[in-house]
Amino acid sequence: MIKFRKNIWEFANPNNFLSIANKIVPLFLILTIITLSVGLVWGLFFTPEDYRQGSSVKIIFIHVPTAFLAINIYFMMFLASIIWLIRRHHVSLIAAKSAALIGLIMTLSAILTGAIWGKPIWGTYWAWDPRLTSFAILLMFYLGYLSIWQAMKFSDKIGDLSSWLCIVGSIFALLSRYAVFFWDQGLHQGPSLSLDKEENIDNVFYFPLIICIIGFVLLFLTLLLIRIKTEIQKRKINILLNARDG
Amino acid sequence: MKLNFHLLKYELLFALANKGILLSTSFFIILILIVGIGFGQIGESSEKTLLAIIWIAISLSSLLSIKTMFQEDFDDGTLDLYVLSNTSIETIIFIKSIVHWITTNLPIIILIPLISFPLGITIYHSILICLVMLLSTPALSFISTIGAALTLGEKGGNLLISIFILPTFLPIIIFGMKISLLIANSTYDIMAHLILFALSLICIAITPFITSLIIKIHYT
Amino acid sequence: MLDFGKYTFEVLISYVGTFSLVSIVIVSTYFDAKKVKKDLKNLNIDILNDK
Amino acid sequence: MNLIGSSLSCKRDGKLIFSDLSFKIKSGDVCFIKGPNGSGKSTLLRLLAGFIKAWTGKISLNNKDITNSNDIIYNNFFYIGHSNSLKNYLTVKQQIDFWEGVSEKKYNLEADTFNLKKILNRRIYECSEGQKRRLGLSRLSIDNKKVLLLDEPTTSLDIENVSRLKNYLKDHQKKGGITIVASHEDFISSNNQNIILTLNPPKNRERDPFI
Repeated sequence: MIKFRKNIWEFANPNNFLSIANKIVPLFLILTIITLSVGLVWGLFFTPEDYRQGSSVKIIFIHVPTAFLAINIYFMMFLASIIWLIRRHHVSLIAAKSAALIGLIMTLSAILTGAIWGKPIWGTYWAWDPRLTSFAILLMFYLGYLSIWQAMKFSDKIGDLSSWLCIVGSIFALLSRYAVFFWDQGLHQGPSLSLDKEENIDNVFYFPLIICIIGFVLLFLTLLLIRIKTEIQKRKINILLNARDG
Repeated sequence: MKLNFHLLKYELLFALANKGILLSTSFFIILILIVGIGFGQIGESSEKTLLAIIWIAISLSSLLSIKTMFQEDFDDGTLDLYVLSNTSIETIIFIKSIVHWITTNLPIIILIPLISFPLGITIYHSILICLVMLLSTPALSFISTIGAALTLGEKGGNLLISIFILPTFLPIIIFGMKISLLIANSTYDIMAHLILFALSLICIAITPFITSLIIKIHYT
Repeated sequence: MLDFGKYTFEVLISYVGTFSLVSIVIVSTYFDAKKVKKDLKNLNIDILNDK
Repeated sequence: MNLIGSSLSCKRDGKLIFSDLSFKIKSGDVCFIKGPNGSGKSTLLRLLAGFIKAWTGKISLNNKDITNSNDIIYNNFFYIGHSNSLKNYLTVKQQIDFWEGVSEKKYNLEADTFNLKKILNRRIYECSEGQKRRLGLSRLSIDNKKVLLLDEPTTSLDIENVSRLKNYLKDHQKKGGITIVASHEDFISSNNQNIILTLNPPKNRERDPFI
């Protein structure tokens, strides 16, 4: 049983985090497999064709979740960096570090599926449309954040530097996005999901899409938990080695 | 104030001693020529491409001597002296960025009418483009100080600085290119001008504080 | 069975592409975790032996 | 004037370097910091100079906490580290002029404590290491602060110049200043007013959150 904890910051202790993560990773894994397979199978085989886009609309069930994650993982890294800078919780820094690679892959898949989808509908794989450009920008900032971890050895100082890089990157990614949108609204349709029900896509696509998004988020969380666990154990090994060798 | 002018004078002297002006202008000219010749071979040299090249070249050359900005002072201990002196680090960063702009971007901007005139942009329009650049490129120098601070004490940080900093130039490059293109076509968009200058001023106002926070990390 | 009309190829290639991209992370995560677990175990045994 | 540190400890890159360090230094004292390499001698000096913050404990000068007041540090403390803060392409004269501007004071060329008159027009890259150290130390007599923090001041100085430094420090002592030196050698002959601070690695290591 997971005991009820009074304070969310207790998760910030690496050992508390490890013990909880060990318990919930299998649960998350099972949930991920169930939701992803249900969502994707529903989306692939049990949805009708769109009257304009034909069967190519089935790409939405991976394009939207990956794009959603690509943006939100960067936002999560931004929050985690701020928490590390203010409250110095190691798990927060490690979470930001481990999320970056997953975010990069999600951005790449969103761009890939978008390009494949764009060819039959717009007649081109890539156009310098504002939304597409924003994703290219996001990709650059992911690469910048990953390269600081690649180039330098893990230490608290590099943690600070990378957190600042992430914060500065978020600000400029947002600014670039608005700069790109200033001139035109582009080919890409508006957001597929919003809280305002009027604008949403049809219900037939809506429910499997929601399940797919939940599935991808669960996939992200599972991977993130495992990566954080690995990273904490790496730190442990380093400390033990240092202690043994003096 | 006297202290700030003293620092400005000596920072200029340091920058001149490092031959920054010569390097950045030659880099700029070579880049323009290489890309120009390349475009000439495939038969595509319009004013559009020229403007794009100019903006890209100016942003690349403002990263050229950025690595030495704090690294040299950090290695020889002058930065310690600044930290203990009667000014704030923010002021020092401000002065350094201004000096960096004067030594790398200003000479290039003065060169631009000479380059763009023979390639089909009227002298009036190229002077207008120069004015836009004068007002917006200081932000590039200011932003690149963040990269210099991030890679302080890191060997081979030049490549890292380009990776971190070039994407952050995007808002200014996007607006700058579009505005220059509009000017070359004799149309003006006052709103875009205002946003570009606002962006530039915001960067100038905020980056010294961010950079000083990052530099302080290296002191813990 | 895997026939989605006009756009079968696009749909399949985007699914396969995404899965191969995602599997890069999954595989790297899995092997990283496995290696670190083994290292930690060995190290703990070493330290016990030293004592 | 007195400089008091109470139960100071300091962290570098997440590791505790020294802990529970307390000292009390009065006017006219010379304090030597001793300890093996990596025991935090330079860190302690940089802590006193206000570059870094103490993990625990506090430092006070004349019973005023200096931790967050740059004014007190700026008006009273002088710091020179391993490096001499020199720019290779300047002449000695320009370098002195630069420092005079930064600290808003003048170097007394008449007294010329560090014998720089002869090399004023030399470029710094032409100077020998000893001359560079002398030039670096000349900041001492530009700044004229009360508390001197010297990190290995005698590196690459010859006997004659070490004695010059000694004389300067003795004068400083007579005027009632405080000197804190991190050095391997006792170059000031021991007398009653010397304090020796020994830095020891912390005994009970702090529990790492990862273990």
